[in-house]
This record gives sequence, C-alpha cells and structure tokens, in this order.
Amino acid sequence: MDLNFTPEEDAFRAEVRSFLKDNLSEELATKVRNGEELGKADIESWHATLQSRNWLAATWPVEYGGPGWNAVQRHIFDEECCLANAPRIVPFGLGMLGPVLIKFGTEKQKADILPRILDGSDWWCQGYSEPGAGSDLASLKTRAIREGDDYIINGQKTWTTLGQYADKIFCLVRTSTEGKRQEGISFVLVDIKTPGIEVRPIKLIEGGYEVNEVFFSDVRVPVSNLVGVENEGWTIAKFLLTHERTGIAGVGASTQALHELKALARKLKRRGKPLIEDPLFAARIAEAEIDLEALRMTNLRVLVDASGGAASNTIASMLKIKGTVIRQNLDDLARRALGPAAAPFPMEALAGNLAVAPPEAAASAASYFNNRKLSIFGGSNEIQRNIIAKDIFGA
Amino acid sequence: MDLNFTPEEDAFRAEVRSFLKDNLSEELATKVRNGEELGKADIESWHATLQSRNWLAATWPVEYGGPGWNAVQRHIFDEECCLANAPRIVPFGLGMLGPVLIKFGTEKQKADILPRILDGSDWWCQGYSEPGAGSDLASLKTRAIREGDDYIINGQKTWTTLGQYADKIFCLVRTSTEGKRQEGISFVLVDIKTPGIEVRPIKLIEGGYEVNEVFFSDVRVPVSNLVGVENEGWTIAKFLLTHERTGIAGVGASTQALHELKALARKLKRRGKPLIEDPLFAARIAEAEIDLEALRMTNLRVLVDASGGAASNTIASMLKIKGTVIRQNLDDLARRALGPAAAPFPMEALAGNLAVAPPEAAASAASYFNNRKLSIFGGSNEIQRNIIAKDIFGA
Amino acid sequence: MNFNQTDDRRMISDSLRRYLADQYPVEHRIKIAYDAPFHDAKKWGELAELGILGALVSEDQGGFGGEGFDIAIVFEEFGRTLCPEPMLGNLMGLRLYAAFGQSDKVDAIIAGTARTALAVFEAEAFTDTSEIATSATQSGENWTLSGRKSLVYGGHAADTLLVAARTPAGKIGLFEIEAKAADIHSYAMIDGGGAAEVGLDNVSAKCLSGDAGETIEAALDAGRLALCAEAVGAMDVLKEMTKDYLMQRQQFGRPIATFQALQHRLVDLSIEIEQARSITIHAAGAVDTPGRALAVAKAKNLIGRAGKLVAEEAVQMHGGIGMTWEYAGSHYAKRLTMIDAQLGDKEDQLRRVMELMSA
Amino acid sequence: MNFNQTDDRRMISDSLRRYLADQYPVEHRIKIAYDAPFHDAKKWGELAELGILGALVSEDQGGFGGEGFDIAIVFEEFGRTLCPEPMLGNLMGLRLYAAFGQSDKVDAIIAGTARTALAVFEAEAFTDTSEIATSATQSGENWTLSGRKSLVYGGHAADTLLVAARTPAGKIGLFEIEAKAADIHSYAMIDGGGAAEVGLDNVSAKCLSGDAGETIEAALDAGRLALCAEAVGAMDVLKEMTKDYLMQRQQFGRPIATFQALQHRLVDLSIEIEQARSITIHAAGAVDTPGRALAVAKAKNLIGRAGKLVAEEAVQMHGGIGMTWEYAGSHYAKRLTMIDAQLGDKEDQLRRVMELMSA
Repeated sequence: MDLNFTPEEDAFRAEVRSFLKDNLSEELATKVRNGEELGKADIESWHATLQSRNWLAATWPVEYGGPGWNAVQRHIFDEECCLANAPRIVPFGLGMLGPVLIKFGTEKQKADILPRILDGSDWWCQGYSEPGAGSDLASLKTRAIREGDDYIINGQKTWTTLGQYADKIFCLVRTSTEGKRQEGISFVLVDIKTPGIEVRPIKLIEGGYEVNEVFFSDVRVPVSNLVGVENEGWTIAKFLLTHERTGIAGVGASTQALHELKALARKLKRRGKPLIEDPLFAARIAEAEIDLEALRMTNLRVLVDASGGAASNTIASMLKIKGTVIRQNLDDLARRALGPAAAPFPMEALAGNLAVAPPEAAASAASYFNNRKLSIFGGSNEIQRNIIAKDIFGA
Repeated sequence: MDLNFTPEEDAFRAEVRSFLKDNLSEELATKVRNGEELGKADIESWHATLQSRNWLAATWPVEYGGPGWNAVQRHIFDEECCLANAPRIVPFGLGMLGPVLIKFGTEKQKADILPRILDGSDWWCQGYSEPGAGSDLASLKTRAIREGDDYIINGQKTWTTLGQYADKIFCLVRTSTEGKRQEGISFVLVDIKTPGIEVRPIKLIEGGYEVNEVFFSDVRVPVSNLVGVENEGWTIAKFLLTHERTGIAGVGASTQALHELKALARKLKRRGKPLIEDPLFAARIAEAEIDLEALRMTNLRVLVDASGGAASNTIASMLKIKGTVIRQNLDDLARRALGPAAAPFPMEALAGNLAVAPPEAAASAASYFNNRKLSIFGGSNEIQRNIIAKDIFGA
Repeated sequence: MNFNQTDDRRMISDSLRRYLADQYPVEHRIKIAYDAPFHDAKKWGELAELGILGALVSEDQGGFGGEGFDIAIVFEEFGRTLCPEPMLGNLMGLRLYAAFGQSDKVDAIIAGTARTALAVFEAEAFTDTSEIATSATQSGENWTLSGRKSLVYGGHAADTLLVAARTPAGKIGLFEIEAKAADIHSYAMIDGGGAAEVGLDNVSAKCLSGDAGETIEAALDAGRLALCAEAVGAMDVLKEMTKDYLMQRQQFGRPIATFQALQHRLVDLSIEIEQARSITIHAAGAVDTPGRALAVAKAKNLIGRAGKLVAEEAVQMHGGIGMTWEYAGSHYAKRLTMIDAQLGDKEDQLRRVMELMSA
Repeated sequence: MNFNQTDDRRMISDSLRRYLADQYPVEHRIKIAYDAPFHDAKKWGELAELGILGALVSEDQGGFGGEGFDIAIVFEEFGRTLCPEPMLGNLMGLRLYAAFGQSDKVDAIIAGTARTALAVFEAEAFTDTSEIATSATQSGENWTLSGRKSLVYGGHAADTLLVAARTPAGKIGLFEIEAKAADIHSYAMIDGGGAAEVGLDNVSAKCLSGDAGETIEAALDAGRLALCAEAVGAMDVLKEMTKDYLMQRQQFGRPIATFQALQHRLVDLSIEIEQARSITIHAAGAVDTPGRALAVAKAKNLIGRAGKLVAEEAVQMHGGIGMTWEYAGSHYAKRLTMIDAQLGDKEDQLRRVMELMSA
C-alpha cells in the first residue's frame, strides 16, 4: 500500500499546471467557472491549444499522435484541467471515434480521419440513441440498406450532443433484422452535409441548447465508411461502453465544484453570518466532501489497477452511479446556497445594474437542472444498477 | 374542512385520560416507558382493568361486549393510552379472533369463545406464518386432513407472538391442495394443550423472547373448530388484513416516543450543553416531528373517512410503510442520543451502583433492534409497496 | 372533524380548475411564462371575476373567504396548471392591505383593477426580516425609502409595492410606494413567471405601519401556505404524468412500469405526496391560530423535501424526455424544485421549527 | 501509488484469517461474546503469538508494524468473524504506552502477558475530551484519581488501565492504574464483547504525562481507524450473506434475488461498501500524517452511514430470519450499527470535519 504519487507523477502534475497557467486565458476560465455556454470557437481554440503540446488526444497511443499517457497520468491531467476551469474536451472524435478507429479501422480510415480529428478539421458527433432506444440501445431501428457500393440510411437519432457544430457523425445502424437484436447492427461514418440529413435542436429543461435530433431520409453513404465488420457493430458499441471509463466518476469536475461551493458559502451571508457557519448547511457540504474523498480513492484504486489491466464493468458502473449522485448533490447545494436568487435565468440575473446573484453562481440553478442528465445519459443509473446486479447475482 | 374534534370527542378524551390517571399504576407505566418486558400477569391485569370499564374490546359492537366506538373514538383511546404509557392490548383475541368470529363464527362459537376472551380465560395466539411462507402467506404448507369428525394437523407455524402464554391458537391450515394456492386454506381453532403441539421459543436479535415456533404432529382437532367454510379461509385472512388498519400507522406510540426522545435530549449533555441544543441532532428531531405531524393528519383523514366507509387498502399500506419508517427513525434517534451508553444490555446497563444509562433510556438500543420487526412482520414494507403498486398501475 | 370542502369552496375550486384548464393549456403556459411580461396580463380581470382574489381575504375585510383552506384551494389549482399569474405577491399584499385597513386598495385588488406585490427580502436577508437593511426616513409627514429589494414576486406586474423597511426606531415598518417610482428590473424565473429587483433611492412612500414585523410574518406565512398548496397540485399532476409515461414507454420488450424497482420508487413518491397533502391541510387549518408559524414552517419543510424528491425522481424515471423543454413534465419538475427556494427553503423552515420547538 | 499489501502484511492477514475462521466460528462467537468474561480468555496468548499485537506498533517502539495499514488488516479480519477479543482497548493502550516510552509494558502486551485498556470518556464527555471531569490530584510524588469513566472497551479484561484525567493545571493528563484498584462494573454489549464502568475513588496512579491530550487524540484516532476497518470486514460478510439468502429464498415461486427492487437495493449497498473500503484506505494512509484527524473523522462518518444502511437493509431483506438471534447475520447487523456509537458517532465525526474544514 502506498497512496503517494511517484515523483514522476508529481512532476507531471506540475508540468500540466504550469502549462494551464500559461495557456488558459482568464476569460475562458471565467466562462467555464461561471457555467456559461461555450461557443464553437471557444472549444476549437482550446483544442488547438492542447494539440500544440500534443496533449489533446489523451487516450491515443503515441504512434497516432497521442501523448501515450497511462491511466494515472490521464487522471492527473483531467484533475488539473478541472481545477483550472479549463473547458472539457469534446469527446466524440477524441475519446470515442479515435479509439474505435485505432482498434477497428482500416489503415486508410486511420490515415484519413485521425489527423483531421487532431487538427480540428472534422468535428464529430455521435448517432447512437433513438427515440425508442435510449438505455435499451439494442432496440435501435435506423436502417441502412445496401445498394451497390452504398448504404441507404433511413431513421432518426436523438440526444446528439453538439450536433449543431458537427461536420461528421458516427452512427449505429441496423443492417440486418435477422438473429438476436444485438446482431445486425453496424458502425458507419456519415458526412453530416450529405443530402437527406436534417439536424434539429432540442431545447433542454433549463433552456439551453446542446443536444439535437438527427433525421435521415434516404441518406446515401459509401460502404467504405463502414468501420469493422458489417452486422458486428455491437462489438464496437460494447468496446466504447467499457473503454476508458475511469474518467466516468467525474472526480476532477466534482472537486472543482466543491471548491466553488465552499467559496460561495464563505461569501454569501445568512442571518448576518457567512453561510458556511450555518451548521445545517456546513454539515451537508462536509458530507459531500466526505463522499467525494471516498470516490476519489475508489477511482484511484480502479485507475491504478487499470494502468495494468482493464477496470471491471461493475466498478465502472459504480463509479458512474456514485459520481453522478455526488455531482448532482454538489449542484443542488450550490443552487440552495443562493436561495431564491438562484431562480432568475442566468443572463437575466446578471443583466442591468441590479444583478441578482454573483456571476460565478448565477447559473447554479441552470447547471443543477442541466446536470440531471448525468444520471440519465450514457446509460442511466438504472441500467448501471442492472449491470452490477447481473455481476452480483450472476443472472 | 374542520380539523377540530367535536365537543363530544373532547369530552371522551377527557374521560379516557381521567380513567387512565386513576387506574394505570405508576409502576406499570414506568415499566412500559422504560421498555421493560412485561410479564403475563402485567398484561392480564391491565386487560382486566380495561374490561372493568368495558373498554377492552375496542372494535367490538356493543351486543358482544364492546364499547361500540367509531374509528375516531378508537383513535383517541389509543392515543391517550400511548401518552399515558399504558401497556398495548394484546391483539390476537381482542383485535383479531373476536372480529373474525363476530363476522364468520357460528352462534355457538360466538357464545362459547367471545366471553372467555373478554374475561381473560383464554389467551389466544396466531398461527399464520410458516418458515417458507412469511410475506407470501398463500404458500403455507401446514396440512389439516379430515378424519371423521376431526382434522389431523401436521406442520409448523412460526413468529407466533407471545405463544408462550397462550391457551389457544387460531391457525390457517391447508385443507385441500387443489385449485389456486389461495384456495384450500381453512381457518381453525386449536387448544394449544392438544397432544402433538410443541411451542419453542425464538430468541430475537436483541436477546428478547416474544415469538415462537409452533410444531404440529398429528394434532387432532374437532371439525367444529373450523371457522367459516372449509377451504375458504383465505376470505378470513383477507378480512383480517384489511380490518381496522387505521391503527396501523402507530401514531399514538410514535407520538409518545417523540415526547420521550425530546425529554431525553433535554436531559443528556454533549460538550457541556443539552443535546437538544446541538443543531444537527435537533434538526433530526424536528424532521421526525414534521413527518409524524403529517402522518397524524394522513391517519385522521383515513379515520374520519373510515367512520363512514372503509379505508382503502392502498392508504392503509401507505400508513404502514410511513408509520414504521417514522417509528424506526425515532428509535434510532433515541439510541443515538445515548451515544455509546446505548451499547450495554438494558439489565446490565442498570445493574450495580454504576448505572450506564438513565433507566428510561437503557433499553433504547434493544428497542431499536427489536423494532426493526415493524417493517417486516405483518406484511413487510416490500409487500405493502407491491400492494400499492398494483393499485397505481392496475396490474 | 371533517375533511370535506364546503360547497362554496368546491364551487370556486371547480370553476377555477375549468377556467385554468381552458385558458392555460400547458403549451400556452410554456409560451407566456418565460417571456416578458411573464404572464398573460389580459387574464387578470377574468380571474378577479371568478372571485379568486376575493377568496383570499375574509368577509369583514372585504372579501368572502380568507381562511387557510381558501388560500389552499386557489393555489392548488394554480399548481395543477403551473399558472404563472402573479398571484403570490397579490395574496401577500392583499392580506397586508386588509390587515392595515386599506379597504379602497383591498376592493380594487379584489376587483382586479389594481395589482400589488410585497417587497421584503434582500440579498443578505433572504430568509427572515431581522437583517433588513432598506431604510425608511421620515421628514415631517413624508417618508422616503432607500435600499434594494430582491426577488419581489409579482413586482414586475404591480401598480403599488408594499415595502418592508427599517424605521428610525429600528422596527420593521410597512410602506406603500408607486411601482413606477422605483428602479425595477424584471426578469423571468427558470421555472416560469416573473419577479423583480427593486432599487429604492429616496423613493417617496406612505407609511402603513411603523411596526409591522409580526403582520408581515403572517402575510409571508399565508404565502408559504399558498406555495405548499401549489406544490401539492403540481406534484399530483407530475406523478400522474410519470405513471402514464411508465405504462406507455417500452424497454426490453415491455412497459417499464412492469419493472419492480421503478414501481417501488413511484410508490415512495405517492406516499410522500400524501404526506405533503396532509401537512398542507394541517397548515391551512392553523394559519389563523396561534400555532400558525410552527404549522406553516413544518408544512413548507416537508413540501420542500417532497417536492425535490418528486421532481428529481420524475425526471429520472422519464429519462431523456424528462430533460426536454418541450415536455411539460420538465416544467413541473422545475417549479417543484424552485418553490422550495421561495420565502425560505426547507432548511430555513427546519430552523424555525427547531427554534419554536425548543422555545 | 500502489494498492497491494506488502508480503508481510498479507502473511499476517492470511494467518489471522485462517486462525479466526478456525477458532471463532460464528456459533462459538455468539456463545462467548455475551456471557462473562465476554471473550475467550484462553485465546489471547495465541493471538499474541500470531504477532497481531506486535503488528500494532512500530519497530522502533518494540513492534514490527504500527502503520495505519497494519491496524486495518488486523481489524478487518476481526470484523469478518465478529471476534470479541478486547483488541480495541489494547490497541489504544499499546500506542499510548509506546508513545510515552513505557517499553516494558509494550513488550508485555505484545507478548500477550499483560492486557490494558483506555479509560477516557465519561457520561457527559462521550465525544471529546474537553468535558472530562475525572480529576488527578498530586501529593508529593503520588497521584490519585477520582471520578467515573464510562464505556471502557476491554476494561473488563485488563490488568492496567490508562486513564485520562484533568490535572491541577487544567490539562488532560494520562495516568496508569492497576485495574483491581478501581471499582469495575463489567458488562456485555448488545452487539457482543465486553466493556466496563470504572469508578475511581482516590485511586493511586502513575502519571505518564501531565499534558497528553493530543497524544490521546492520536490513540483514539487509531482506534477509530480500527473500527472503520472492522466495519468493512463485517460489511463484506453481511453483504455476502444477504446475497446468498436472496438467491436461496423462494417467494411467489421464484428466488427473491430475481426481484429488481431488491437487486437494486443490494447494488446500492455494494456501492456504499466500496466507498467505505476506499475511505478506510484513505484514513489508514493518513493516520501518521498531519491530515490524520480530518481523514479519520471523514472515514468514521462515512462508515457510520454505510454501516447503518448495510445493517438495516440486510435485516430488512432477510425478513424474519434476520431478526433472530440464531442467525449470524443479526449479530453482524448489530455490530455494524453499534460500531458507529464507539469513539464518537457519525455526527460527532461530521462536526470534527466541519471544524477542520472551516479552520
């Protein structure tokens, strides 16, 4: 047992911190801290900054242009980025498609696509969920029918995050209706400008716009855009589900949220005293901090394990459940710290010369509502419980 | 809407209170308050005291020797008894068998049995649960096979409360294995001294002895001891399940437990101050009080309704779930109020001249553990949830 | 003891339910609740005609109701449709005008020809009145107010504001100002409906009482009761929506309503909703008794807990669809969540209970 | 960073596990834990021979371990079998003897020839040392103690007691007394094992330190860590028992393990147990660092919450059988519940975290 980071790891942390200090603008960090919506340009410029140091594709091997980090390094990098209020890396190209191509893609696909992900030429989005197939992904219905050297795709995808900025979309589509539901699914790459595709925004509960519906009407895609083997896309879907799930706990982001919460509770006053001196509120912060401390250690246990082998699905599902519960609790506390001042829409709370809330907290209710998604998207916490139960009861 | 009791109800409450003041001995009330185990004599003498006023069989009509109270009166009576720390009435003869006979019994059964319940000649216990049939009562296996004018009973009952004091036991037995599981069950009265019956104690988690196993080996019972129709005992079981469930919430008992908890928290000191001034502990007491206030009102809504018609099964199940959760929470708080001093066995905590805990609280851990039964026995809270779900989803 | 509504109340409640169902279908509500003026100003007169405002004060004060149960039935219906009309501010203002004998104003508000709002809380005095910093200054017969009031519900749609301010004697006084005399910044709330920040820079005011602290508390408690009833109405609807969704939505080849884990969670919601209904009845019965503060604090604490549970579980059980603006359920969830923050949240109320309990 | 045990620790842990499994099967444990002397006195020498006591102090203090992880592995095994030997009192006593350089005593305890216990808490000082009323009086070279100590774990089976008492200078001193010189009332605890009330009436004492407050706190934190590890061991076993029961018990014609509501509840337990394991590792790593107090307080708070959840859910999911004395699971549930009350419960620990957090 040794809970200390190695000197090399400490040095790496210092290097990351110093890079962030020099390269992350105050303006961008403030936007992130305040929970403001980032524009496409914000994200692209941050990706480019990281790529200038070769740190953009954290999970990619060196030969494909990644930094070749192990799980502990990725964890340190993530933690430092969160603490510095750096924008999150948009994962669809970098964290999902990249690893899929590296494992399942042809040499040509890798050569054509990976560099364009790294240099920002292509913004990828994900076409997985469908209106009737959220957590039950295998029931997807979008059809791709072979016609010569093309597939003709018809159907609908939904919850496509940041699809409004995307150049390309990778999709799970049904290429066969025979066999079990998991069979007959294929993984296909599609240019979003192909005729027949329509992207429609979905406004979320808090009023923001980050997800979309994507409609396919007779969309023609060359068969060469198939990744892996036809009808065996489920293998890729499962690979993605279990790939790099150690970041799933969101420890870095929650740590930063806890910092912000404590700062807020020191700043705001209730009954003439700082909120942090209110025993009931302080007790809830303390419990959140304790839960997060335990989660950090659970996450490290998995990470260090995963540096050698692969994290078990069960523990990854546990990290997902507990990580989202903790994050949602922190969001709840931040919202409640503000009291009624959390109610106005963020932009309205700050408008005029009668601002209702401190800028760094004005979006707290919006964040709270938006982050209810954490326990729903990416396999709901109910699905995660089913996965764990299967493991426990062997059923 | 009128949340006040009528002048008649207020007068009735005063009458009960005054009776309790005059007739409940300080010694007995202290035993009850301290959570000490009551002996058979304690209970019998208290039953006799109530019977002297005709108040023993709260749910029986006047013609059978009951007081003829409506639900609100029964509620007031129960509340006052709890607040005065009167012993609970042992329900098996008075609250269960009595109403069953009044509804399903023959005139001879009523004439023979009811008076002996009232005057304490017969102590009844209940033979329902079996080792393999707890919450799933319909799967019971104890067989009664007709042989001439007798049944021959073989099998085993369990969780028979206070069976160690009993003269008689009423049982659900299987008289037929045909048809659905609920069919073929009969309700039979058995003298516990019949040859072939053995009562064995079950020691409970906290070390107390209040439940038993009852074994039947070729126990011969006259067919005239059948209540109602052969193979239709399930009707009686269901009647008992839905009968007089407004007391199920335990509002009176929890109210008294809350009083005791607050008194304890005023008396005990932590860090030099009364425990009730500790904000975290006080907050938990306050929340418990709020939940109980709401439960009291839910219970009254049902009661007043039930004075006219019958309470729905769903709301009775809700009262059971919430009532047990609240009571268990109060027990938990009382145990925690004592801190480590809750740990010694009650008798040992008070022994010698170095008593560890105040007498009224010495049994708090034992009560906490014992009362975990509340959410298990009498249809577990899981079964109650199933009942409610069936009602909600109509499935 | 009797839990039936009187015929009068049942009539108001029925006609209000019909009116709101007809005039505020949820798509319409979503459209108007988030854009200025954050409600449907044309409808106010119709609500007044239905007698809704008159129901909120007693007969000897010019209305024809005014009991806790009257407040509860009106706001429960508002909760069922998420009606964004600024009724909360008018309720509290109306009761204060009535308490201080301003019968002209009372009549005008009941008739729907005037609207008011109560400006009490401030950025550092969100939960009680003890930290109020807004000051009232007297010069001869004239009073002026200076300071800043925050989260004035209905302040965006009021003709007059009733302002709690500290008098030179250190008491909390109640003052009336013309809304247009103040610097008003109106905004929509994330759960719909409007409120306002009110800047006061030597605004000329009429003094209704130089020592109104306890009367203001009573008006706030009437407001808290209203919020409890509104929450009960919203919870009932959201629970039904969730149940319907579970029965209709298929996953793994069957309705998700057949999954026991979800069933039990919906059962737990249902139990908390019954508890919420009960504690609201309790508070409604106590609002004009000496037990008012304790009963209302208890109710709003439980409502805060139940509302959060119902909102979060409803969204979770709906999955993605519950996260969308287009789906009505998300607006019910937001309202239920944010009701807690109005007029003192569950922990503020718990603190009141603790204080009253140990007193 | 590395989460593997060293070979030495793995050896101790393996041999202790085999020994306890062999010597303390649960029926035997239930028999001895509740009747005087509340443990199996003959076994103490064997435990010492296994090196268990030596593992609890460092090499330069006469042992061969003494790190947080050493404490954790010993007590985790104790938790797995609910071993009722008075190890907690000896752990804390041993570390205090070592801290104050009493090497003869340290050697004797490690060898199993002497037993000790720590007497700190009192009826009105159950959670911290600030309210200690037991007084130490000096007359020449001689000290005497008067007062009353409560819940002295292992006090029923100790040769000497280490007593925290207030010195004339107002500090908390640490004193050694012969157990037989005090008025000792031993008793079983409801979750098994023994403790004692200790009456002190001018009992002659040896002063180990006149200002031992911080050192005693460190020993108590070692004890708290031990309790956390014990709880983790007990939780693992109880969870397995519950799982096995759910898979074996039939209801409505199928194993109750197939009911989704129960599955999800067992999943939630499993998650909390992983969290409990993690926070215990965190505390074990911090017990000899400046972060000790915060890390241990965090651990014992989470353990208290997790233990209660696991105990209550395990009993509930077992149904009636979980309520019986005969079934081992009920004893695990009691132990998990009552561990929280030892050396400061979850709310006491939360308070420490709050204080350290705001400092």
